[in-house]
Amino acid sequence: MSFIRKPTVANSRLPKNALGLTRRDYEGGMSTLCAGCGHDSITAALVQAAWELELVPHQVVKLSGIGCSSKTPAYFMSQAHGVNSVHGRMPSVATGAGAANRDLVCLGVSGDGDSLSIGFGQLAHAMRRNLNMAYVIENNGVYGLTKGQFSASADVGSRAKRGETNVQPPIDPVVTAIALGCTFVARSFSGDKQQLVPLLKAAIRHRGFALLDVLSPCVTFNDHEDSTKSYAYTRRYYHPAIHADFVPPAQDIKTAYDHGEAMPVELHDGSRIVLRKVDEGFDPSDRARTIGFLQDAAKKGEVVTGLMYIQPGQDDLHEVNHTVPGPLHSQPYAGLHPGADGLKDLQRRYR
Amino acid sequence: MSFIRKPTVANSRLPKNALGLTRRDYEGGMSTLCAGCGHDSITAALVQAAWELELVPHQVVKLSGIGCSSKTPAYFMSQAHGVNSVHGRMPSVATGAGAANRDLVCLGVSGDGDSLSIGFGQLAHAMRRNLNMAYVIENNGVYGLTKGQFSASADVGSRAKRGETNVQPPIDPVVTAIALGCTFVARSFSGDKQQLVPLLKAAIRHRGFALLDVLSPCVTFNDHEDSTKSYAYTRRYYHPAIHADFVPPAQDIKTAYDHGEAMPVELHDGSRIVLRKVDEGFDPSDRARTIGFLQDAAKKGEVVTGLMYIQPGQDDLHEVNHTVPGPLHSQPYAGLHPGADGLKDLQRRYR
Amino acid sequence: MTSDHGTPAPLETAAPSGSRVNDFVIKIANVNGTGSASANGLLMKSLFRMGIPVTGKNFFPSNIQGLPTWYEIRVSGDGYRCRSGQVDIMVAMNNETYVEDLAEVAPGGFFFYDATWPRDSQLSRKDVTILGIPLAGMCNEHFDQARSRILMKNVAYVGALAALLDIDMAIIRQLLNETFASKAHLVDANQAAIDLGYEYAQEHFSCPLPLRLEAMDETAGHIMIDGNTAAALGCLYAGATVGAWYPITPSTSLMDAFKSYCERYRVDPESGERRFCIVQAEDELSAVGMVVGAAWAGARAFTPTSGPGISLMNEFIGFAYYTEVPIVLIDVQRVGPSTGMPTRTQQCDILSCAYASHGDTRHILLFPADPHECFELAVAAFDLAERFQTPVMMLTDLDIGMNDWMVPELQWDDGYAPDRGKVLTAEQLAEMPDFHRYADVDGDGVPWRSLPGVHSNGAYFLRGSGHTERGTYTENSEEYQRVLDRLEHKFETARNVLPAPVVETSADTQVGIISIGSCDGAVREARDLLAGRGYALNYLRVKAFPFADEVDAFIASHRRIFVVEQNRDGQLRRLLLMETQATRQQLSSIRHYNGMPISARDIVEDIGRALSQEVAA
Amino acid sequence: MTSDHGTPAPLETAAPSGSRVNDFVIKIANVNGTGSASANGLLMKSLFRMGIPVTGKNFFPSNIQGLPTWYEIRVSGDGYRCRSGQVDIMVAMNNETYVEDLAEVAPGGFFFYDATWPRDSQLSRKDVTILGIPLAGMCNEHFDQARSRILMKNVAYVGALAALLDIDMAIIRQLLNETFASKAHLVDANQAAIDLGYEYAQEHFSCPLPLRLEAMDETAGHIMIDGNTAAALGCLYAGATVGAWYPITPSTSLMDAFKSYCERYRVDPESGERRFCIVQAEDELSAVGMVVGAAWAGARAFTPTSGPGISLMNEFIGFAYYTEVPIVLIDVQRVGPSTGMPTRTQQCDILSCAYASHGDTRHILLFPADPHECFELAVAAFDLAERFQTPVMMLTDLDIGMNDWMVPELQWDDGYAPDRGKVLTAEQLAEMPDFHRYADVDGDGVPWRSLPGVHSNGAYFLRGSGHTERGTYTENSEEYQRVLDRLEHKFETARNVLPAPVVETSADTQVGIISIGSCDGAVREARDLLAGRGYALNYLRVKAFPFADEVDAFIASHRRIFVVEQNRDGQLRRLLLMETQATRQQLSSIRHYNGMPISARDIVEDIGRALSQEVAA
Ligand SMILES: Cc1ncc(C[n+]2csc(CCOP(=O)(O)OP(=O)(O)O)c2C)c(N)n1
Ligand SMILES: Cc1ncc(C[n+]2csc(CCOP(=O)(O)OP(=O)(O)O)c2C)c(N)n1
Ligand code: SF4
Ligand code: SF4
Ligand SMILES: [Mg+2]
Ligand SMILES: [Mg+2]
Repeated sequence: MSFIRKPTVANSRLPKNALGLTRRDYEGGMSTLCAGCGHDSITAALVQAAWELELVPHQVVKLSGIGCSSKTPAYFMSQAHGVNSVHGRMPSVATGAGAANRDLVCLGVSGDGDSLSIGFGQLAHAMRRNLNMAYVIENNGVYGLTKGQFSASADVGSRAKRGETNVQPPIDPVVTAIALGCTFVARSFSGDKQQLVPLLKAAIRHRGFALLDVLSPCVTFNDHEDSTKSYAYTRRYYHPAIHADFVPPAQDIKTAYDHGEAMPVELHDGSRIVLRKVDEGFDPSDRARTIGFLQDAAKKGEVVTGLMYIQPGQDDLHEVNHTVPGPLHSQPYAGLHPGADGLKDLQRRYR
Repeated sequence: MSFIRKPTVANSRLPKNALGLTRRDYEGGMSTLCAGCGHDSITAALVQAAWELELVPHQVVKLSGIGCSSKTPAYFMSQAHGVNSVHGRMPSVATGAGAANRDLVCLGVSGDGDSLSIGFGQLAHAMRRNLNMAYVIENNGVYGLTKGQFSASADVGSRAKRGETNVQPPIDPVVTAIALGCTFVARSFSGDKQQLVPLLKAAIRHRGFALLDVLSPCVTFNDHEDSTKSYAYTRRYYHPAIHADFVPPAQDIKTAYDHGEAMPVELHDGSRIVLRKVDEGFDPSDRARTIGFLQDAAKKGEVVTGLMYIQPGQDDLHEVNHTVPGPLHSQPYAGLHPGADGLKDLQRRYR
Repeated sequence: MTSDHGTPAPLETAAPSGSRVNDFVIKIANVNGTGSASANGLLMKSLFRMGIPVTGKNFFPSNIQGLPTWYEIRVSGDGYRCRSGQVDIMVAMNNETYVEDLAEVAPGGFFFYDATWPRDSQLSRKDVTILGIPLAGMCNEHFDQARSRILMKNVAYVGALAALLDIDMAIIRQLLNETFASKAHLVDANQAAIDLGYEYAQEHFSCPLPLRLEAMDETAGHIMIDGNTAAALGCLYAGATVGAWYPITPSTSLMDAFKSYCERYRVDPESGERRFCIVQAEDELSAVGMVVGAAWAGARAFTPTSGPGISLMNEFIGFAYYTEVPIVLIDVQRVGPSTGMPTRTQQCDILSCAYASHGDTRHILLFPADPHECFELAVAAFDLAERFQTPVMMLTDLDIGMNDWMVPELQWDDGYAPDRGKVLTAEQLAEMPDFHRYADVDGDGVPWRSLPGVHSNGAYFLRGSGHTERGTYTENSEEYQRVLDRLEHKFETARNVLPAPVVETSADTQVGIISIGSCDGAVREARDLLAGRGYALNYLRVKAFPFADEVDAFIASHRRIFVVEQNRDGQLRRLLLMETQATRQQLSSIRHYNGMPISARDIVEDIGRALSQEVAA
Repeated sequence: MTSDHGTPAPLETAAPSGSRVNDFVIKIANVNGTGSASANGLLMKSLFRMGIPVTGKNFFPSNIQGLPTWYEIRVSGDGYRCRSGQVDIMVAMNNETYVEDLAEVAPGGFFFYDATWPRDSQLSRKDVTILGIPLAGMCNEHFDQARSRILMKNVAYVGALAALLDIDMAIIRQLLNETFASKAHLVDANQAAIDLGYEYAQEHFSCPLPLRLEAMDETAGHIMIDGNTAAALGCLYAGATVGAWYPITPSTSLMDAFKSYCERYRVDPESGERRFCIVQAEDELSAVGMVVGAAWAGARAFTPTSGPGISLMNEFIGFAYYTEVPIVLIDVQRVGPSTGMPTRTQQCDILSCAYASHGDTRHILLFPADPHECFELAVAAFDLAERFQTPVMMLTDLDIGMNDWMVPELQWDDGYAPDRGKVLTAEQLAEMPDFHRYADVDGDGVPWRSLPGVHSNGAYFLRGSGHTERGTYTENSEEYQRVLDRLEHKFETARNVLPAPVVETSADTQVGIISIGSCDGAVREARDLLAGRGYALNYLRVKAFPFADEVDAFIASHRRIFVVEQNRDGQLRRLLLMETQATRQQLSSIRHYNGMPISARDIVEDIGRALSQEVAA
């Protein structure tokens, strides 16, 4: 076989991370989304988070389903492998990839339609398996790519661009995830990079399933008045309940937090998430209270954000399975079967 | 066409309900389930409830998916139409039947595998639409018909007959239903007919989606020691949190309840569910607290039963849609289209 | 003269082909999300109103905003409805695609662009006349809101074309009045934009161009409509009351149209009560499940979808086949496999629909060729589904479904009553204590059915597992086989009751064409062109599967048959090989599957070559 | 003498057929959930150990306990493996089915029942010898626990048959020792039950019967194994490390076997670390999605399923085809359509697998005929999937998958190394800054692939939407078509590399049989029987799709071909019509689809009639 070589351009002047990579090395193809689409801001936050975490690009796999949101993995980390699965079935593909190679950093990006309508069953079961992945829902309350029908996350009373008003109760991915026993559940907003980047880093580092519901307005079909998923509405009712900062293993918390009562949560690799409550009526380790807190807020139409629930140390799919370290495809073939003698031997019982 | 007549036998001596029907008129074909299977007790309770509610058999539709549990609609009300849908997709068939004919009394019977594994997405969305139906999960923690694999409701630490122990957190249909906004959520036990029959009656009369999770031991594959879904375990950790009685419109509560603090909940047709708390730390109108209550109980391994949550008066699918009364197929055809003139007329804009 | 914009173009030199009236192609290159759709609609409608046959084809990206999009209008006095395969006038509004757009223009054609910005010198082509108009410039001067500047730029080129092609300005005015009926200010704004373009063109170019229009009377009794809207009207007139769906391009607009017509004609003015129920499902498995439930309960129910949806519906399709529930599916085909190209057209689901689902299953398929047939066959689909108690799938495609076609006005016979098939009434059931749901009482393979809620004698258990003629569960070989064999018998009964194929055996020849659906226009034009070359070909277009006897008759009477279809694997040809007497030698395959609607050229070349070789040999 | 149990039966009169050695059928009628399986296994194994070829077929209900179940053992010294189509000895342990069971016995046969309860007089049949033994009675006397009374009743009839048929008691003893190795008390209990039956028979009947056994040496080098276990071993030896599944009869035991073999051979004794990962998915859509993800990530991955699962997997199968991910599916076919009869056998998914998914898709299929081929072809499936980067489906059926077949011992060549196909190493990728995932660099239509986590130069985007040879998104007609055409080319490349058909053209005749999978045994016996009647037929059994050239060659050289298959619609025949030069006239269809495994008789009658008519005509 033979392929054509193409020169690669190095951009020397930009700041580099420990791997010697610049932010640009974490970028991807040109976005084809609408100008102002919330999804593009999340893409930018992902680039930032990956660069700061010093992820080795080709160790990362980006997975998505179908939708405007699901297109975004093509717009960051072009040096990472990616999958645009079929609509709503990305969790199963991620499960398979994760099962085959536990060393991969598994990053899922999906939409509210892809995850809560057609994909709800698979999402729930991936959580149940505590698959080791970060799963971002770019939540805009509509099906963008098919031109603005309500999705399962549309709020009661929200009006569609075509005029009709939604009357069905929404599926709140955060409440549902907590109820389903997901071990890391957070909500954020595409417009709040300060909050989003550290949450993304924590989600990626959390061992187990990390769900991150990110409100991400659809400027074309759901950013008008009477929409509860517009930029205006989200900013207006925005309510950060808790600050979460991600601190890598090396760094010392003291230096990071001189003041304010900080609750550090230690992750499997020694890194920590440092939480600082804004809201007292709230405890990210108490499922039921958090659900109550969220449902009360929802009644007031508030958009509560932050790290809503975390339970580190729960076995993930491979810890449960006691899988050998490393990718399964690199297991020596000889160790996978007992050979000709073994075959002769085991057939005795069939005689 | 021509069909052969077959004489019908009347059983005169048995007690009759207002329709002049005996319990036997609500029975069905002979069960082919294992002797002692919990499902058969639920079938008996369904016969009792239907007879007491004086349901007109042919106004009832029985729907199920695939599984031992899903076979049971063949074992009661042989004068009612039934559907054995494909595995896990009964909620959509029920939605269609309900959409077509709002007069039908829609009764779903399914299993934990059918509802929480393959069928979880459809179940969640049927709840979201507040489809007017009673949905019974005959929950035994395993796939009975395929010989005992763990289902999504298997508890952590429960041991399978073949030896392996479940480590994945279960999907608790009650907690999940409450989190998803289901308007009637209850749990019971196949072995407690006293509790089960009134709950079934209330579920059937509730307008909207009523989920009834009924623990129903699988004597063949999940009734051994170290199973948390066995008769022994369930009886041992059985914890009725609240009594619910169903009172038809006519009857007066006073007479029904001379003593004990009773909280009547009025349903759309004037009938009531009368609740009497056993457990103080509990309020069936507070979602979050109930979830907390259930999760604490779950930690202790308790099996909490009763009417866990109810929210009457929420619009069902047809109230939302403002559908005309009666079956849609009985709408006069003339009212469905503007005729030849209308067609001429409406085509002007295509010129 | 130079081909810089401004000075009149020496049309003689650059347009060797000379003058052509009512027979050319205009293609507008634009950026999606800029509202070019309404401008293009205005342009096409005005030609249609001038009595000149037109077709418009929209080539848009699977994205919402900012990518290249094209609209192709074929003007054909002879009434040809397919793509001609060449572009005579390119209206280039997207400088991203200037180069490819210019390359596409046929020699002697015209390239018309927005000259507000200096044009890239690479653009010049000797054999193409290049006309520049500073559209953006003019609109920016004249309008002040950003949005209207973008929109009006598009309206302005319509004005320019009006001058260049000699479009009746009164008609344009009239259309603006109708479109913006209530909003007078919009009428004025649009008219202003029209005038800007019109006057500039009149001033700077020698109008009209040698390619021009002349009013005719060829569109009377016709309408311009897309297939999804027509199919939706079919569902409305068929009396479908339950629609379940999950959005998917290119079928989405079908349910949108059905919904708006229902809201117009089926809502009680006083009570506001609705005589329909449309459910947006969470996915296609659920959508088809709802249709099964609704149809079983007695309502006429349907779901529109596209390829991926059909794949997801497979299990339920087999269930409905075996349990004999009359469901209607409409597959607006798009380019496969998998997600494929959602905004491009193909006929690639023929095989997967014919045998959808595991086990021994075969299904009734209907193949409309244009929006007019979408209407007729949609109505037929419900009658056939209920008459034969089985799934009926209507296969259209993106080209039919989403493009505007000129078709004869839709007709309706008020004498029509839905054929509900063999449904037992309460009275009949009362007389029938021993109802057999799955028995062949009439010898035609079609059993009688009962609806829930009607009578307890009609109660039976609908099950996808093995069942007897009574509908009871069985694992008995004979009981199982009796029902399965009847299903095959039923399918045979349907064969010659389905919409008949369209046969044109005028010519006395042994050579013919068999085709399907949206290929029709291209095949018709190809036959004329081939006739011109001395090759007369007969023609059969299948309208339904299973194939009627006429199809076998046609095959039997032709030595050689070209099977024209829009997919890679020759799916119609495969189906013919399996289900008719045709031999491989007889059937040559002409396949076009790049996502663009097939044109006469795609056919003529291949057939011409094949036949000339025959002669040679 | 009377045929009441007790007094010896006058075998001459009732058994006109006279004595037959090693050539008859024993059928045991029982109730499921009573542990008859182990007794039947014991019986069959002992015959096998006597060196006599046997096959056992289990006919069980789709329920867990209390319904009728049958086990049929064919003893065939000539080594025929299919059902003979008649029953010579009926062991009737289920009084619910006495009547039909008696009716099934061939004239001159024996009906052996539990005479603990007085027998219904209707049972007597002049041409059948009826033997009664009070099995339950004896066991109730001898054993005290309720459960062991039920179990031992079954073991006891094995003892009785040992006497009646002359089974080597030493072998039975030996088998009991092996089975209950550690639990001596069980050995004794079972032996006691054996003796009860044995002695009673010896006492009351003139043993052995004219239908009896004689030791031979025809089973050396063979094993008795079911196809699901053999296929699981194939997956183990192929080095599959990820298995995803959702339980469904009759495929469930395949993953059970794979799991237990992995636990035996792939768990590190010290660390307990496991060199495999099996995931029980929530449904089949998820199971196949996991396999796609795992295969894309580089592991050999598979999912076993049955018809309904295939229907649900349709969308992902098309995705894997178009994105070129090497996945392996094993479809253990059962009776369709829909849920059908889950515990009965058919070959009814051939067409739906060949063209699974919407759009232009075609897939590689493998058709094993017995457990031995399940092992071989399972290994081949993974090599082919990776070599051609496409889904490979192995189609077995319930008969092969769940019944015990006598087949040659499985062989393994330690020289085997998995063929991973064109996978680029980190080193190769380092040299390759411009990797094209979907380009045909070698001219065979098979592109090179890269695995995630290996090298950033190998990074590409796997997408089911239109893509270029580089894997980038496209809506461009030419770029799209280039990839689609290469896929067709790749499929052609595979054609003659797949497992070759089995061809037996011994006879010098123009008449032949083409068949598939588990029909093989019946076809072989049918050929012998027909030869006996003077009809010699050649034979070709397809082992893979797309069909190799040999298939066309066979078709070309035969005037008339009978296509034998187990489905209603003649799916193999349809596939041959589409994919070979065969004409309809050439291919006569022999279809058996009532859920019971096909027998030679089902074939001989039809072919015999057809050929005699030929002669007549
Ligand atoms: C099986 C299938 N059904 C339907 C579609 C059409 N479709 C594409 S994207 C989409 C919804 C996407 O919504 P969401 O996940 O919220 O993404 P967004 O565009 O809003 O970011 C749908 C219905 C499809 N591609 N595949
Ligand atoms: C599509 C499909 N997949 C798998 C099966 C096999 N199957 C039948 S029932 C069943 C599980 C039933 O479990 P549950 O719903 O809990 O019912 P139970 O038997 O425990 O009462 C499965 C996996 C099927 N029938 N269809
Ligand atoms: S349609 Fe909405 S979601 Fe899609 S790209 Fe545009 S703004 Fe974003
Ligand atoms: S297997 Fe279990 S669930 Fe099924 S019938 Fe028997 S006891 Fe009931
Ligand atoms: Mg969305
Ligand atoms: Mg269960």
